[in-house]
Amino acid sequence: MSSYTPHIEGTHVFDTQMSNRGRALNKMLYSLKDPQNREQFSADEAAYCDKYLLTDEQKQAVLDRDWKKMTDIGASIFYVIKLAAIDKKSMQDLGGVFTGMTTEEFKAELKAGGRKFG
Amino acid sequence: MSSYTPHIEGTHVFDTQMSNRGRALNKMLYSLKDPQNREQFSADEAAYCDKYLLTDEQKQAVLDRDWKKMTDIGASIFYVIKLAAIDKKSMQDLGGVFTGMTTEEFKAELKAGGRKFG
Amino acid sequence: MAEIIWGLATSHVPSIGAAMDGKKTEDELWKPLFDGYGPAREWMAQHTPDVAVVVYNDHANALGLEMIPTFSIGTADHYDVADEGYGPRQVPDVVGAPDLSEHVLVNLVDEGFDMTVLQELDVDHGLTVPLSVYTPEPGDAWPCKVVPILVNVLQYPQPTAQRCLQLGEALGRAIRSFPKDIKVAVFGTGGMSHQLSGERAGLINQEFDRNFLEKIETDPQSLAEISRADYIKEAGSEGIEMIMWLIMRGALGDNIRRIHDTYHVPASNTAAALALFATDAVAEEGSEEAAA
Amino acid sequence: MAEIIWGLATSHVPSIGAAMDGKKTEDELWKPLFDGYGPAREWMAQHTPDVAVVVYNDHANALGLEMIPTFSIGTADHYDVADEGYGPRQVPDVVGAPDLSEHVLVNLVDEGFDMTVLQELDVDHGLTVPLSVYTPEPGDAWPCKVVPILVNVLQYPQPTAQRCLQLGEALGRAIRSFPKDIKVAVFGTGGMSHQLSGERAGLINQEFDRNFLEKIETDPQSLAEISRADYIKEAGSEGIEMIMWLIMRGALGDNIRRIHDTYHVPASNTAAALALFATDAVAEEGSEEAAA
Ligand SMILES: [Fe+3]
Ligand SMILES: [Fe+3]
Repeated sequence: MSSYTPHIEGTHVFDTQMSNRGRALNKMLYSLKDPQNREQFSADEAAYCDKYLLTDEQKQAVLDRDWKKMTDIGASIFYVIKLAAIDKKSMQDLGGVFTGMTTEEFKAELKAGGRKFG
Repeated sequence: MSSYTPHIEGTHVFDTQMSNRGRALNKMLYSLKDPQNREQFSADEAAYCDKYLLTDEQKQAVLDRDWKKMTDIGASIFYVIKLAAIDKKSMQDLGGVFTGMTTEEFKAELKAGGRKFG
Repeated sequence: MAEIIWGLATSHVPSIGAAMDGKKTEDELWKPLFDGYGPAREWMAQHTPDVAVVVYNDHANALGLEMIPTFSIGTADHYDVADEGYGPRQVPDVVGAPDLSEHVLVNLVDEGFDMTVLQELDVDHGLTVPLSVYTPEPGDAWPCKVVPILVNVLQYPQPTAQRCLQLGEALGRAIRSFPKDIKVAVFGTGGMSHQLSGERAGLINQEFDRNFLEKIETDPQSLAEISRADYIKEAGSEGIEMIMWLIMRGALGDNIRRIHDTYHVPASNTAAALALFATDAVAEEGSEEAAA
Repeated sequence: MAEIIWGLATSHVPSIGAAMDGKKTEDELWKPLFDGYGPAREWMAQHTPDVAVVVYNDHANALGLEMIPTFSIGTADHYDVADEGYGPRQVPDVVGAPDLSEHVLVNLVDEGFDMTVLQELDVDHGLTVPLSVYTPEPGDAWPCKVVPILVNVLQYPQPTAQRCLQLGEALGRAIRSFPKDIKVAVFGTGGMSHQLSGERAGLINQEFDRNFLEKIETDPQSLAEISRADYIKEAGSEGIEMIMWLIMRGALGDNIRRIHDTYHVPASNTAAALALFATDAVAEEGSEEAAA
């Protein structure tokens, strides 16, 4: 019996299908580890997305900083973080977005011992 | 018992040590799979070698087309072939060089059933 | 469920592709080799797979030396033909089978094979020449989809021959558990004896090759027990490619029969061979199963 | 022969490094965590290894998604510190131990582990934060050489926990057979429970973590039997990193003793822990061996 990607409510499980789907987007985000690329991106985000052949949906999610959308359409969270870094957003800021809380609310839940499920 | 790289007379066994040693050289040779790089290389071979940070020994072997030397100092034969392609040299031309024969002599030995050892 | 219908062992020397691309297959030097392919090609044309799993190695066309995986598998839906220094071969791009790739990947990792996943891959002569051996005139498209499986044969330590045979056995189990009714062929490529550089360049060991060609059918375990050092010593530094045939062989299972083989020296600097095996999923011609 | 003297399990959250780099270790939020490191750091400072084998994962800083190896090993003599988007951490570059890397590589491949060889590698927080946990003030150079071993924990299918434990056992055998009298420490990094994206972001499962922290010493086999799906479900999509602790644990052997541990919530979005184990190569303080 093989163990295909498990489906767990409220959890992204990044697999080869997601990776294929998010290919151009992840490649663009990965490129932001290079400081020159970060400058180029910031100078003209749309043109930079076009250079990496992003689909319209991928590009719009980037321009809108729609963090949830990006992870829904195949961006790996570790790639998304590179864009958050440019915006000086913390992991707690993103956590707030993903869970529909303010950053402060999200931080408070972590400080209180983290969020519990199941 | 581990099986470290075997030493077999008259044979290169390309391993991680050779790979480390030939790193810049192999990287330069690998780049020649790109047609634009092939043009750049042909336009100024020495400058191209410098761009890839080749050691003096590596660079000299490339400029001299010292095929044997290249394979002795860490170039993988599959990387060397990319340079031979630029020179329109065949695998039999290189075989002649490695064995101290003319290309025709080397081809004749292959046609006669190949070279026998041991 | 999917079934494996045949396995093809074949050399993948670039010059075999070049001879076909340059219409030299009738030349004195090449004719014996291509004549030898004939009966296998005819049989395969009667037994066409939906997907070919092609076990091969890259030759510095897609993978640099920064990162050398022992075993890798392509999961893409499309593979471009690599430019190997002369511009890409004028053959169709390769269409992937990502669903089978994923199924095989998950099963192999579950069984403890530490695969590297390639989401992008330009395929070189190691893959396209065997496809041409199968289908010399593909027209606009190859007749089947492809799952590429790549093996490190370039940098020591290569996987052991035993590990290759084991990977093949697991690959066979994985393919056969794929829940779609498709027919799969498995290609084992590379070899036979050859050495490209060093003073032993031009080495051909017909005795070793002939034994390998026989035992790959009848006693693959004996070939799996040959050490890497002995492959290199007997078959040449590049002849060790033959370990990839063992992956194909492992996938076919115990009950196979030889449809055809051929052996030829030289193709470029190497001894070249082809060996075609049908599995028990294919009825023997004239047998009751065939009539059924 | 080489010996393994201790194993350190530790989270590798970037913010732990950032807290040290930014001199915030006395801040209310961070003090409990760093206070918890104290006793382990003191003990390790008394028992210094020549080489650290650091098991970690890259976080999109060295490996793109084009090529995802299950297990890889660095064989270089030098590893630069990666720029993770803010410029590289201001810590020393990492000096490799290519002789031990090669020895381990050959032994692992001989045993049927299908390693990917990394000749070049920029190391990210996954490796440098654990080095900082060991040595907060390295000055101009880290106190030991490093062999990096990388694990795919980012893309499904990750290796099974069982396979990780087996790799660790083979790694232990490989290190101990290295024919030089050196002392080696093994780092297992990552964890504990956390999930970065999705509606379950912020997940912490203290019960799962506490059990893991205990069993990693006393019953690693029970942790090896947990499925990937259960790691993700119980410990979060990024909590599955904990499988890397099992590689360290496997390398230590059967006779170990716990020197110290600490558990803290939260470090950034994760539960963080440290657990330090001495092997039987290190005499117990006050024991006869120690006096000898
Ligand atoms: Fe080949
Ligand atoms: Fe991590």
